Amino acid sequence: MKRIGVFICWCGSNIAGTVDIDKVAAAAGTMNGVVYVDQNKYTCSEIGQAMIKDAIKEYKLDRVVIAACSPRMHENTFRKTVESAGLNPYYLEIANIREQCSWVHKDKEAGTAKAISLIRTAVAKAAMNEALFAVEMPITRRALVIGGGIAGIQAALDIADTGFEVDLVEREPSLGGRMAQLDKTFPTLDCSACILTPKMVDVAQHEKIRLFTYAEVEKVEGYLGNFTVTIRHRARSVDLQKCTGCGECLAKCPAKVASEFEEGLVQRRAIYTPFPQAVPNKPAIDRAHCRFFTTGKCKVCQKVCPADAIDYEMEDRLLTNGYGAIVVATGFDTHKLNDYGEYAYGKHPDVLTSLEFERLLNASGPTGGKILRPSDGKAPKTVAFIQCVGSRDKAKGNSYCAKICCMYTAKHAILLSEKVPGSKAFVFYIDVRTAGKDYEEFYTRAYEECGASYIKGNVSKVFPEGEKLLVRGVDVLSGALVELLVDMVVLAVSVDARADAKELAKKLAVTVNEHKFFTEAHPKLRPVDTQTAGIFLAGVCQGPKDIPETVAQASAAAVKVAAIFSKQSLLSNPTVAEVEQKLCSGDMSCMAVCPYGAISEQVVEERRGREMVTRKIARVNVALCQGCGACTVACRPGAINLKGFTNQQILAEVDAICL
Amino acid sequence: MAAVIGWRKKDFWWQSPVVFLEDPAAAHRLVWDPFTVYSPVKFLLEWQASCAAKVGIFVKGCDSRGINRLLQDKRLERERVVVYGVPCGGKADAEKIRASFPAKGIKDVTLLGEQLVLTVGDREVRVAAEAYLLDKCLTCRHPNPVVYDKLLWEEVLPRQRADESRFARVQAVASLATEERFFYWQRQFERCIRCFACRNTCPACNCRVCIFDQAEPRWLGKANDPADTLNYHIIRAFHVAGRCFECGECERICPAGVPLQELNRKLIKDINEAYGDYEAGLDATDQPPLGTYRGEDPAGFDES
Amino acid sequence: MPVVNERFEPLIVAFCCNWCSYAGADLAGISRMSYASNVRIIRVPCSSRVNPGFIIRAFQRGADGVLVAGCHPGDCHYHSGNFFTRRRLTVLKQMIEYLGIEPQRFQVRWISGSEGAKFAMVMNSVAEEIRLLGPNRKLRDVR
Amino acid sequence: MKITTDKVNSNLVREVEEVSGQKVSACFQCGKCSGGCPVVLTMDVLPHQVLRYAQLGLVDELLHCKTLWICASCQTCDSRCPRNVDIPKVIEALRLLVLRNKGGNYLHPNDLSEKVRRNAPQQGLVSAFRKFAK
Repeated sequence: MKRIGVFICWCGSNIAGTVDIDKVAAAAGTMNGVVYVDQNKYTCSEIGQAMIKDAIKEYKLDRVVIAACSPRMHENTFRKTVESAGLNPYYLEIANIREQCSWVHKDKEAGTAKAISLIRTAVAKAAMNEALFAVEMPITRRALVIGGGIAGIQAALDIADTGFEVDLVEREPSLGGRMAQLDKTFPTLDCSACILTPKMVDVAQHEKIRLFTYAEVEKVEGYLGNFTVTIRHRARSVDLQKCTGCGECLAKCPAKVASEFEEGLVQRRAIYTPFPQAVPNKPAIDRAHCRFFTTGKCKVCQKVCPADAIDYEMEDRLLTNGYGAIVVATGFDTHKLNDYGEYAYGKHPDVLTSLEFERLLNASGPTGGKILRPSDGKAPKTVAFIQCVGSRDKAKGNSYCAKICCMYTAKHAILLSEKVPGSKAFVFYIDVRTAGKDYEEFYTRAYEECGASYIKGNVSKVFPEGEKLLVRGVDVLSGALVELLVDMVVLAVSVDARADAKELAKKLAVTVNEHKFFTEAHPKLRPVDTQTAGIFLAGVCQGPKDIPETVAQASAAAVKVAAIFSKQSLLSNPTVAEVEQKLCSGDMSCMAVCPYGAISEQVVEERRGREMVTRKIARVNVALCQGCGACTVACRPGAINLKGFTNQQILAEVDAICL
Repeated sequence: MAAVIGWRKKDFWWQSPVVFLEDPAAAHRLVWDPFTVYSPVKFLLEWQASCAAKVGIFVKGCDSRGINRLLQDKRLERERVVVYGVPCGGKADAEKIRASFPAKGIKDVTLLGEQLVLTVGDREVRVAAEAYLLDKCLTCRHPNPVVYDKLLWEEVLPRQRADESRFARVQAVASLATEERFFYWQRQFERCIRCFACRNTCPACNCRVCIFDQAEPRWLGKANDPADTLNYHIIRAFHVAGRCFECGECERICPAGVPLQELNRKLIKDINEAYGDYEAGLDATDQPPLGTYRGEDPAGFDES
Repeated sequence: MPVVNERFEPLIVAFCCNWCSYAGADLAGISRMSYASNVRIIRVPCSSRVNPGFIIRAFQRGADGVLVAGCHPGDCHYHSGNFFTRRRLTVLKQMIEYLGIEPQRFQVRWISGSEGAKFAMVMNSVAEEIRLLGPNRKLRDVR
Repeated sequence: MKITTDKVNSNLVREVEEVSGQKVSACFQCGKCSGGCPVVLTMDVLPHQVLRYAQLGLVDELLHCKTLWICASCQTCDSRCPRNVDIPKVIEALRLLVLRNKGGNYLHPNDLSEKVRRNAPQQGLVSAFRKFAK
C-alpha cells in the first residue's frame, strides 16, 4: 500500500472562497492510500513547501498530491520540492482545484464536491505513479552546416567563433551560393562580392571549420547531440593537396558547356572553377562533359598541369562523422519558365531572367559589367522589367510572394540608369512591397531620381518585333492600354524551394510545406528550429527572404547550436513511450504515427520452449520521443505505453473521477 | 515444405475443416468442395512460431487477403510460406441446403460451375448454386486470390451485383431511429457469450497477447455485464477498422449469430466516405487509413 | 425520503490535451468564466493519447457524457497528433452512434490555449445537451 | 461613377460568383487579362475593370456596359490569369443577369392548361417560359 500525503492549498481566498477546505480535507482523509492530509494558505510559499518536505519525512510519505493551482503553473516547483525531500519528482501529482474549480464555479457546494472528485482522481493516479528518470546523453560537440551560401557561411563562422568545431558541406566546387552571383545588394548598393568573399576566405582559414566542397549529405541517423551523418565526397578528379590553382588547365580544356554560375550566358570548360574568387580556388572536372570521361581520349589537363594534380581514377568517397547539431542552409532554385510562353523567354535572346541580368551588371560577368543585349551587343535604351513572374500565381506558378523581387527590380532600374545614360526603365508590377529598413526610400529613388516608370499591371504578352520587343499590357490605374517597344525584357523570376528539398527533408526526418520549403517548429516563436530537436534552419530553404534576414537567421541558428554545445550533456524527457516486449507483436503500427521517427525495429531474443528464437519488436529512442502518446493508441495490444500517462494511470483516473 | 495446410473431409457432408498434412503420402486427403469455407490463414501464426520450416497453404480469395493482412502486420515471413491460390466460386450454406432437402438423405454435395449437384439417396439433384451459397459469398468482391505463388486453376468471374449488396444491411440498420438502433443491437449482443470465436478466427486479430486477455490493466470486465459486451464489440470493431478485409468469418463462425459484418462494414463505409476508398488486404505494403492522415480530412464532429 | 423533481446533474468527463485545451481550461479559470461544474478534466499530453478504451470505460463507470478536446488541426504541439485523433475518433463516434448511442454523449472539439471563452461555452453547451438527454444507461455497468 | 456603402454591400458579387462559379474577390488587379485581350480596344470597361466593378458593386455601370456584348469568350485572359479567375465565365454570368432582369418570364405556369403542364417535356416548358422573354 502506498503512503500518500494530500496537501490542500487555500491560495488565500482564491480557493478557500469557493471550496470548503475542511470538508475536502476530511474527504481526502478517507481516500485509498491517503495517510496524511494537510492544508496551507499558500502552499507554493517557502513555508508551504517546507511543510510538505517535513511531512514527507515525518510520515514516510511515498506519493504526494497537491491540490492547488494548475500544474502548468507550479508542477516544476513542487517536483523540486518533493525531490529535495528525497522522493522521485514524478511521485508528485497535482489536483487543479483553482483554475478548473474554484475560479469557475460560484456555488460552494458544487465547488467542494468537484474539488473532492479532482483530488480523488489525483490520488488514484499518484498511487500508480512510478519513479521516472531522465537519461543523461553525451553530446558530440561538432556541428554540421549543409549549404555554403551566405546562410551556411554565416552560421558556420558564428558557431566556430564560439569555439566549437564545424563541418561545412557544399554541393558545388566552391563556396558562395546565390549571393556570389549577385552584383550589388539592396538597399545600400554595396558590392556583393566585396562583402561576401572575405567571409568565404574566413571560412576556409578558420581553424575550427572543415570545408567540404563538391560534397553532399548521403545519410543522417541519430538524434539531438548524437547525429551520425554520411557525407558523399564526389570525385573532383583534382587533388586539392597538389593543385596550386594556377589555372593552366582551365584555358586548355577543349570541352565547353554552359556555365551554371553565369546562368548559361557564356560557356565554361569541363574542368572549371565556377568563378574567379572561388573558395577553394581549385578546379573540378565535370565528368558528364569531360572529353576524356565521355570519349576516353584527351587528358589535356593532365598534360598541362605542372603540379600533377589531375586524378582521373579518383572515386566518390563516403565518410561518416558524428555531429551534435545540424544547420540546414540549402538555399533556393529560381523558378523555371516553361509555362510562361507569353514572355517569349528562350525564344528571343533579349528576354532575360533577373539573375541573368544580374550577371550582365557584374564586372566579372560575361560583359565585364556592361549592360549589353545578348542579340547584338548594343546597350539597351529602354528595358521592361516584369515583376511577379511565377510568383503570386496560383494558376501556373507559386502562390506565394517571392519577397525579394520588388527590391531587386528597383535595384536593377537604378543600376540601369547609372550604367546606360539616357536609358529608361519600365517596371510592370502588381503591388510594390518594400517593407524593410531603408527599403521604401530605395524604391522611391528608382522612380524619383532614376526615372523609372512604374506601371501597375502585369504584361500579358511579349512579341519579338524586328530587333526590338513589343510589350503589351495595361495600366490598370488609368485603364489605358500599354504597348511599348523596348530593347530588352527582364523577368523577375520567382524563388522556388530546391528541387531536391523533399529528399533531404526525408534524410533529416524534418518536414517541408506544400511548396517544399522546410517547416519551422513554430512560425512565430521557433522560426529557426525544426520539429526535430537539434536540426535548425537558415536562409531561403525555410522560405523566401533577403540577405539581411538570411544572415540574421543564420546567426540565430548558430546561437541555438552553441546553446546546446554549451552543456556537457543533455537530459532526456523522462515521460516517454516504452515497449513491453512480451505484448509487442512487432506490427509497427506505432512507428507509422510517430512524428519524430523515434520508433524503430529491433531484434530481440526470446526463449521458446527449450530453444532461443529471435523476433522483431518496436524500440523507442528516448532521445527522440517527445511523449505525445499517439503510438499508445495505434498499438492494439497496448504494448507501448507512455510513462507518466500510462494506460493504468489513466484508467485509474477515469475510475476515480466517475465515482 | 514440411507441411501443407488445406481442407479435409470429416464424417458428414457439410464438414470440411482445415487440416495440416505433414506426410506427402497423405496428400489425397486434401479436398476442395462446397464446404471448405474455414479460413486456414491464422494457423500460419502458430506454425511459424513453433517451426522454422516452410509450409504450404491453400487459400481462397478471402483467405489470400488474410495473408496480406498478416504480411502488412509483419506477422508472417513471406519466404517461409508457399501460397497455392484457389479461385473460388463461393461456398455453400449447409443451413440453406437442409432447409430444402431431407438432411438425412444427403450423401454428397458438389459444385459444378453455377450449379450445385446433390446426391440425395440414390438420385442426383441439380439446382442453381446461388440460392444455396453463404450470404457472405454473395457479397464477395474478390473471389480470386490476390496473392499466391501458384494458381491452381483459371480465375473465376466476380459475382455480379456484389457491390450493390455490400452495404445493404448497414444501410438498413443505419436508417433506424437512434432508440430502435440501440434495441436492435441490444437484441443482437445479448446473445453474445463472449466466447471470442470471432476474434480467434479473424486474421486481423493477430496480436500476440490480445488486449481483452490482459489482467493488468484490465480493459474488459469478466462479469456478464451488457456494458462489457458492448465494450468488447466496440473495441474489437475499432481494432479492425481500416484493416478488416470482409472475409465474414467472424459472423459465420459466431455461435450466437451476432451480425458482426454489419459492424465491420459500417466502419469500412465510414472510412471510405470520409478518407477515400480503401480495401484492406489487397496490398501488403500500404498504410491502413487510421495509420495515416491528410491535413484536409473531414471530421465526424463539430470542428468549429 | 427521496427528493423528486431534482434537477438531473450529469457527470461529464473531459480529456484535454495539455498544450491547447487544458491551457484553454486554465484560461477560462484565470478569466473567471464560470461554467457547469459537472465537467471533470483528465489531462493527457495530446488528444492522440486518448484511447477509445478510456472513453468506453468512462461511460461504463457512469459518465453521462465524454468530451475529447485537442488543439485545432495544424496546431498540434506534436505536429500531427490531432490529425490521427480526428480519424480515430470520427470512426469511433460514428460507430457508437450506429450502435444506438445518442450523438451528444460523445463529443470531440478543438479548443486552443487562447480560447478560454470557447472552453466555457463548450462545457456549458455539452452539459446542457446531456442534461436534456438524461442519465447514461446504455453504456453503464449494471453491477 | 461613385462607390457608396450601398453599392459595395450589394448582392452583385455574391450573385456573380454563384452564377459563374468564379471567385471574383480573388482578383488582385494585375491587368494581364486586359493586356492580352484581342478586342479590348472596342471595350468601354476593360476586363480587369469588369472584375473591379463587380468587387465594388458598381451594378449599373456593369450591367449597361458594352463590354459584356463584345467579349468573344476566346479565353486568352483566362489562360493568363494568375488567380485562376475564368473571366469569360464572369462576363457570361453578367450577361445572364442582364437577361434575367429583362422582363422576367414570357409565360407563367398558370397560363398553361393542366394537360400541357402534365405532359409537356420539362425542357420544353422552361424554353417556353424563358425563350421569348429577351
